[in-house]
Amino acid sequence: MTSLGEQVTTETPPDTAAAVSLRGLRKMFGEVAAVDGVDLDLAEGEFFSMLGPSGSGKTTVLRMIAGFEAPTAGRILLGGVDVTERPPYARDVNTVFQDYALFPHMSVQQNVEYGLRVKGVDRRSRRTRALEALETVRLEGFGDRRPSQLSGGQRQRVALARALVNRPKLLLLDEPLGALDLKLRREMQLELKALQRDVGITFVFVTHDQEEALTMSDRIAVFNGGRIEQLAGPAELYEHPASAFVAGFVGTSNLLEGDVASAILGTPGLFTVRPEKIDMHTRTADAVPGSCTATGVVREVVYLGSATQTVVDLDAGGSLIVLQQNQQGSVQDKLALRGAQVRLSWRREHTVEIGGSA
Amino acid sequence: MTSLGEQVTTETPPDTAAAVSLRGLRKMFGEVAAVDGVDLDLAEGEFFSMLGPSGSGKTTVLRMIAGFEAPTAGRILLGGVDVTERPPYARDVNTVFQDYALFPHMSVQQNVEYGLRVKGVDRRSRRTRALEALETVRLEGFGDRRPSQLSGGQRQRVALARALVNRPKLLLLDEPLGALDLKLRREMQLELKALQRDVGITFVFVTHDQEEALTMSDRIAVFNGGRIEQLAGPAELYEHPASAFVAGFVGTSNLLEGDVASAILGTPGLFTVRPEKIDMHTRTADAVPGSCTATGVVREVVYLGSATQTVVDLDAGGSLIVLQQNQQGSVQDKLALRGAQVRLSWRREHTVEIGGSA
Amino acid sequence: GTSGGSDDSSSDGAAGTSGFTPPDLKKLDTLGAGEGKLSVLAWPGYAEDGSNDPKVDWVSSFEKETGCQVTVKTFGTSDEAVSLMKTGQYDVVSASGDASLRLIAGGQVEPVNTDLIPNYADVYPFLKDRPWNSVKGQMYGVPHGYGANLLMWRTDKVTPAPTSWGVVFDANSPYKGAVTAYDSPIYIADAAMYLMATKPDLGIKNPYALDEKQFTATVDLLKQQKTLVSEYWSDYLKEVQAFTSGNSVVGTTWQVIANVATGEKVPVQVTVPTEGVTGWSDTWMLSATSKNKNCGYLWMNHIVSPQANAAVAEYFGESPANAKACAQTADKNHCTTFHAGDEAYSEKIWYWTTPIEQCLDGRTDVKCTDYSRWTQAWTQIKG
Amino acid sequence: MSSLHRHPRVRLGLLLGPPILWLGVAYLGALAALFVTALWSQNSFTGLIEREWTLDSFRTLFTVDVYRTIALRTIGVALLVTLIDAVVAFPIALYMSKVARPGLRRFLLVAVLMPLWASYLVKAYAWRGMFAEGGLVSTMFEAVGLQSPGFGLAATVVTLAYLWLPYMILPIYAGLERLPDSLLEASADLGAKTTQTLRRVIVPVVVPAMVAGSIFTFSLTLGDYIAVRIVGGTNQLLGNVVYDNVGAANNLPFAAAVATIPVVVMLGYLAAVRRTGAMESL
Amino acid sequence: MTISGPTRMVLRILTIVILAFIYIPLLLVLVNSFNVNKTFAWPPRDFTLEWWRRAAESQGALDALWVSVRVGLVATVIALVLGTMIAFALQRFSFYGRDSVSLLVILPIALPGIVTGIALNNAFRTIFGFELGFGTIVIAHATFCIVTVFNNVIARLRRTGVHLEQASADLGASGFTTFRLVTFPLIRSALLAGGLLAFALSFDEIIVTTFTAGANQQTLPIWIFNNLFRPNQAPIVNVVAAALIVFSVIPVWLAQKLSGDAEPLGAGR
Ligand SMILES: Nc1ncnc2c1ncn2[C@@H]1O[C@H](COP(=O)(O)OP(=O)(O)OP(=O)(O)O)[C@@H](O)[C@H]1O
Ligand SMILES: Nc1ncnc2c1ncn2[C@@H]1O[C@H](COP(=O)(O)OP(=O)(O)OP(=O)(O)O)[C@@H](O)[C@H]1O
Ligand SMILES: [Mg+2]
Ligand SMILES: [Mg+2]
Repeated sequence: MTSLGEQVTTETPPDTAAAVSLRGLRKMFGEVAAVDGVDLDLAEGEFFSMLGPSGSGKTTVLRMIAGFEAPTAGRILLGGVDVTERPPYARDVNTVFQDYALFPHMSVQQNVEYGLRVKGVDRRSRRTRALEALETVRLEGFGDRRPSQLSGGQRQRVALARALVNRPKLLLLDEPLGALDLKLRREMQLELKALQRDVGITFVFVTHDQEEALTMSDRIAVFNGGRIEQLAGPAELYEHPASAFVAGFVGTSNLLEGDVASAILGTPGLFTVRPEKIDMHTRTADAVPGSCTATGVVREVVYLGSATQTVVDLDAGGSLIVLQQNQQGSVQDKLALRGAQVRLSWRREHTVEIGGSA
Repeated sequence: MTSLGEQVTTETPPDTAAAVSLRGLRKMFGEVAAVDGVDLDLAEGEFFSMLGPSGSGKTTVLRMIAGFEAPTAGRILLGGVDVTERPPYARDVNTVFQDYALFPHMSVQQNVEYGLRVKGVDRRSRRTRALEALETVRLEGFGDRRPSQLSGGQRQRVALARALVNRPKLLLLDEPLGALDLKLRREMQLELKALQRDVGITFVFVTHDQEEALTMSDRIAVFNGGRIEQLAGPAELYEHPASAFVAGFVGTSNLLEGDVASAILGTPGLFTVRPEKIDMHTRTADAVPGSCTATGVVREVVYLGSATQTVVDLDAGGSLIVLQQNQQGSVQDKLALRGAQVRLSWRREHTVEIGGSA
Repeated sequence: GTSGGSDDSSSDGAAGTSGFTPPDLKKLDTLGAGEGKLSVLAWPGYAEDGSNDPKVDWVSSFEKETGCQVTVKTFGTSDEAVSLMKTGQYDVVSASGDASLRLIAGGQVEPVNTDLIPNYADVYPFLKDRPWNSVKGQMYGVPHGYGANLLMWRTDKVTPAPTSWGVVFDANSPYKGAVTAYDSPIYIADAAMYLMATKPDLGIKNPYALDEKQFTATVDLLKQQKTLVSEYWSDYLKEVQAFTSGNSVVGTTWQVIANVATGEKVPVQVTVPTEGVTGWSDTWMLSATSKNKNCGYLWMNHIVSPQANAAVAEYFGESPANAKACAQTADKNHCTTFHAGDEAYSEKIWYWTTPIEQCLDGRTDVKCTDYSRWTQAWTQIKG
Repeated sequence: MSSLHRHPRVRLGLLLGPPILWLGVAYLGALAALFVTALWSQNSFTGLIEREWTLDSFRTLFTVDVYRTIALRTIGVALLVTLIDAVVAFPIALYMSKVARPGLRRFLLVAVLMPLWASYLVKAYAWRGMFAEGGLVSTMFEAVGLQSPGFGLAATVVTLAYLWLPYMILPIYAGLERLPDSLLEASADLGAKTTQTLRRVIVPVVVPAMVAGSIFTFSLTLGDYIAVRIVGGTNQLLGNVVYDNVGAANNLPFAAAVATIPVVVMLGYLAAVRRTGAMESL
Repeated sequence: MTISGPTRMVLRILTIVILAFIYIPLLLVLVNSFNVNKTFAWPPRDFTLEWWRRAAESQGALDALWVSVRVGLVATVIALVLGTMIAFALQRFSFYGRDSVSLLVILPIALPGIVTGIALNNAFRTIFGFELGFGTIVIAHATFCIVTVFNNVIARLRRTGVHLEQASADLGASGFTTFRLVTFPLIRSALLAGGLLAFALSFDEIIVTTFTAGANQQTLPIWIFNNLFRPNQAPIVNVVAAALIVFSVIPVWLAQKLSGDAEPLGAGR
């Protein structure tokens, strides 16, 4: 994982080396601003994710980079060259579409060869390269099948091979795993990540699944209403959300604000504590010094398999969610806690003021 | 949560009270046995899930209960009455379809009223009941819209209201949340669960998402190849999988078998340890007495936000995944562990022999 | 006696079209060599080149003899012929009496120099210089065949044998619902002819010259007749089928239809009723704008030659115009069956003529109803 | 091509230009020219058109009762034909799309399309044979002790309905094909018996398809003048009036005036149909 | 599955009845082609092969068939080109007047044939000064055939969407290459279905043809029309029609096969 350092870095890489640069990108659909001023620089070889709710403009940014949509304002640079006016086929970029967009009338082999074919690569070498690409995605021997004869995960890999065979500088992926079931999605996440590391191509990955973004990315841009709300590495994003929106969209948010914050933390303001940071004790236990503490009643206990999630209604008002790994103790004991009086505590440094730099 | 007790109960409820009983149910499509001998009894008011990979026969069982498909062999009893030969409209069962199957030419209100209308309920009271049902799913004021004017989550709720308004004894739901994005799916899971508790109808819920099944269900049947592989409450299923298949399908499976098992546990056989049960120490730390222990090297560290997942290659061969809640310590420290020599330990009782009764 | 209208109009041929002066067109003086091609506009069955039935062919021999390559376009009604001729694409046309005058008046056809047509000499004299093929004594074409619109009935269903058109016009006709009539505005003349005999006080002298009052009475008769009619016919297949099945048992017909029906063992008979009959007499005419006039003259000569004229007459089912044709027919009885050359029979026929504003019967004090009035009236009659 | 990429308007122009020239200029132009002649008059003897503006043709059209009668009769026949076709096409389309297995479905599709290749005239004459005395229809009627309808409007309606039937079956079939099976299951699941499902789910969903088919059946009937001559007995339709005036009387101005009736009816029908969304499912 | 057993039975019976309704007249035509009666009176007195023999010799019928086939083919090709262009314009662009264009496409089929016929006849002769002939029939037929192609292609385009074309552009294919390698193969079966219907429409058209055909071109329907008025020719018409019915199975089946996949002909409409 060569990019480990970047996970905690928020500065953008220097302009000169940028694989992609977006400058003041805007896109209007009629009166609606789908993308409302986006500036972005991606480093070579970076795994970059765009995360955000439906309609926040992620796909539109991607389509502008690929050239399917012309920006209303702003410029797009690939490797320092302005490509804003170029058609899709004149950009060294490839896309993996959410629905895969495999050509149904061609075999897997022909699909993968397509990009080379239209570029006039001779039959011999395009055959070799296509076979290589299919090997990379572990689909040797599937070349003669039709896309309709493949499972979802296999189709996804063909789409990937079809893009990779062109050895683009940049690969755009629009929710490539959205249509897969959970188990298959987890597997494909690992595969994709490994593949990116191997081939060293810059990935721009669109998703609305925060876990996916966290586990796979070097950096993540959280989109909201056509703008980037926060741009950071996964840990930074999770531990220090820049806004209530980010706190809520990335992970489970436990917000403390106004009077509740005053009562518990001593200062009014907007704070968040992640559920896994909180310890839960019986009411009578002593408060740990240097910790924040709050009392309440257990409203709900949900068994998640590897962990248990407890919702506690605070005496000071509001509620907090507590996540406890199921390492010890029986399920029954945990479920029996419902209605119990409890004391919650967490380290002061885990109270993060939203918008603050912690 | 009135059904709490059942979460840990594996005995089937007595036959007499059974909301649904399946007896030796089989369905052949040509040469293929889609459902291959299923016996099942569901209690009144139970939230029952069917979990399994694609093609394992879940939908087919559901369709036979609803009456869309005639069984090749076996009987179906609803509330003790044999309905095997009855057409769908003569069964007191309603279905929420995966694609919702809302009538495109009717308004939301008309969709919801449909069941009452065909039963000849008068205009007045069907109006009232439809409004109630829409209220239950929090869609007041949407009655005049067309299905095409709703978002995915809203459509799903209309489909639910359309089924609930008939007050069926039994509600069948075929992957109702499959098409929704993660955030919305989590919200809908909570809503569905709360709703089921309120109305007290027996739910049969099909999913291929194990987390969804674990958090929502009273009992879960894991399907594989047209048969039920295990039938149990969530905790039982997770903690004591009956087969390697179940262990792998429900949660992350850490399997120890053959020589590796002999080396670490002292006996050959097939065992599993859930990742969250494992403690990770430096190599030099003392072995805890009464624990199982194994040494190895960290191959991979993945940051998941609330937890960190570590893959350790064991010296004895094979590998184990360790899940650690991110309560303490910095992300950097954890990521820095890659390549480190570690000692893993877990309580002996958390080593579960597969197929054993723990 | 002879329902002598024809005499009147023949003697008053010029008077009948008084006030109508045709465009001043020159006829050909001398015949040159054929131009090599000829475009023919004809009734179906008048110009067969063997393409429909290899045995039916009198065009190929013409092509061989003269080197004029023939293309044939057929038309379904006289009015279609008139509109097609206006396109100027055709060199010669087989025009019935209800088309010919319009073609002459419109300048679509030119006078014909009959001296250049040797076979013209053999044409029955009573077909020459008639009001539908000549103006002021100048022939505009070559007469080629004629026939009558007879009364036909099913002998097994209609007794006694009718002798009057009354069976198809009388409101009390016992054959109500099984009467058939010809589907064309020109059929108004049949009704007028019937009124001429049965209602003399209307003063109809020529069924093609009806003033307003006479016309109204005729149209009323036809409207009343409609309640008797099972269907109007315009093609011969429909008519034979209707008589075969019995949907129609009595009505107007052509001799050829009667022949076909008899051939199919349908018990039918035809007659010329006491009131007389209408009929057609067709004339081959030459387009004024033709570029192939020599071939046109050659065609007109060929088509009234005994062999060709006999072939046409037999195939189409009418009387030939050439007296020598009767010797050439395959069926030796053909000319007898069709009363060919029988001048008395011919004189009983009121040949189709286009009704115009200037009354054809010579009256000048009233205006007569013209053909467009007849067309609109026909639509109203059928309702 | 590269410059075209940034100029969708140019591409649109290139795509739309030729067809618009063809349809918009040539076809619409021809129609416009025709209706201009309706405002001219014609010399009844020579048949030449006199280019003087006059409303005579329309005056005749509106003042003479018979034209109204014929127009109403024609519209009535067209509606009946459309109705019969919709009623007949529906069950077979339903069977093809929702009951028949794929192999049988293909076979039926071919079977339904095949009559399109048999000549119109020949089929019309075949019906003439069946409606004639002693024909199949009258034999059947007499067998049950009824008077055969013989030639007339009934025969015309049946014959035209027969001739245009494939044009109704195809869109309905396509419409049903698009109707997901799950909707039928949902209906049964909610307690609807088959007839209720038919009435409340299938019929409403196929109505736009029926309307699309009706554009064919309705307009083809409005313009027909041949079938009615073959089996219609003494009846005539608007098409006959137009044909008689242009073909027989050679009176183009009046024919054009009469032709405005079906055109106005059809445009009105299309305007009404637009709202049903049938244009989409044509 | 949800259509109940009795309903299926009713539907099956109705389908059989409707098929009988469709095929009895055609069967009658077939039988009549052997009927000795020259006006095919029913019931047949006797049977003969005479009409088939005469039809085989009928050069006119063959010529007319050939004219019809040529007209149908050329008109279909024009309709394919123009219909596809309009379908693309309407499906891939949004512009002012889109609705009017779609109305314009169906107008020639929606307006009664006799109106289209006399309008074109009038325009050809008086406005354009064309001589009526092969070309004018083709123009007229293509005009009302456009709609069938248009319907099929636009339905297909609606279903396939633009993603595949974008994928192609993304992989470096220019507009024309994309059309050749991706778009055309995808709409091919829709073109086939639309083209077949267009051809059938043209092949049996008589009303518009009557007004737009010149002296020297007889399409088969016109030939049939004319021959119904000739003594001794009417039975041959039955033969021609019967032969058409029998031989039309070939192109229809062939097209079904060629259109490949599960997409049945006409379903695109
Ligand atoms: N072609 C278009 N015409 C009009 N509006 C559009 C178009 N494409 C996108 N939009 C609008 O622009 C906004 C951004 O859309 P976009 O597809 O980029 O969102 P997204 O973040 O990709 O959402 P999702 O997660 O649902 O894919 C939305 O409000 C959408 O409705
Ligand atoms: N109508 C049918 N005809 C033939 N085979 C069928 C049919 N329906 C289902 N099958 C087969 O039966 C098996 C079980 O299918 P089923 O739809 O019940 O699976 P499932 O568990 O619901 O899968 P998924 O999660 O993909 O929905 C599969 O192998 C499937 O291919
Ligand atoms: Mg998107
Ligand atoms: Mg399923």
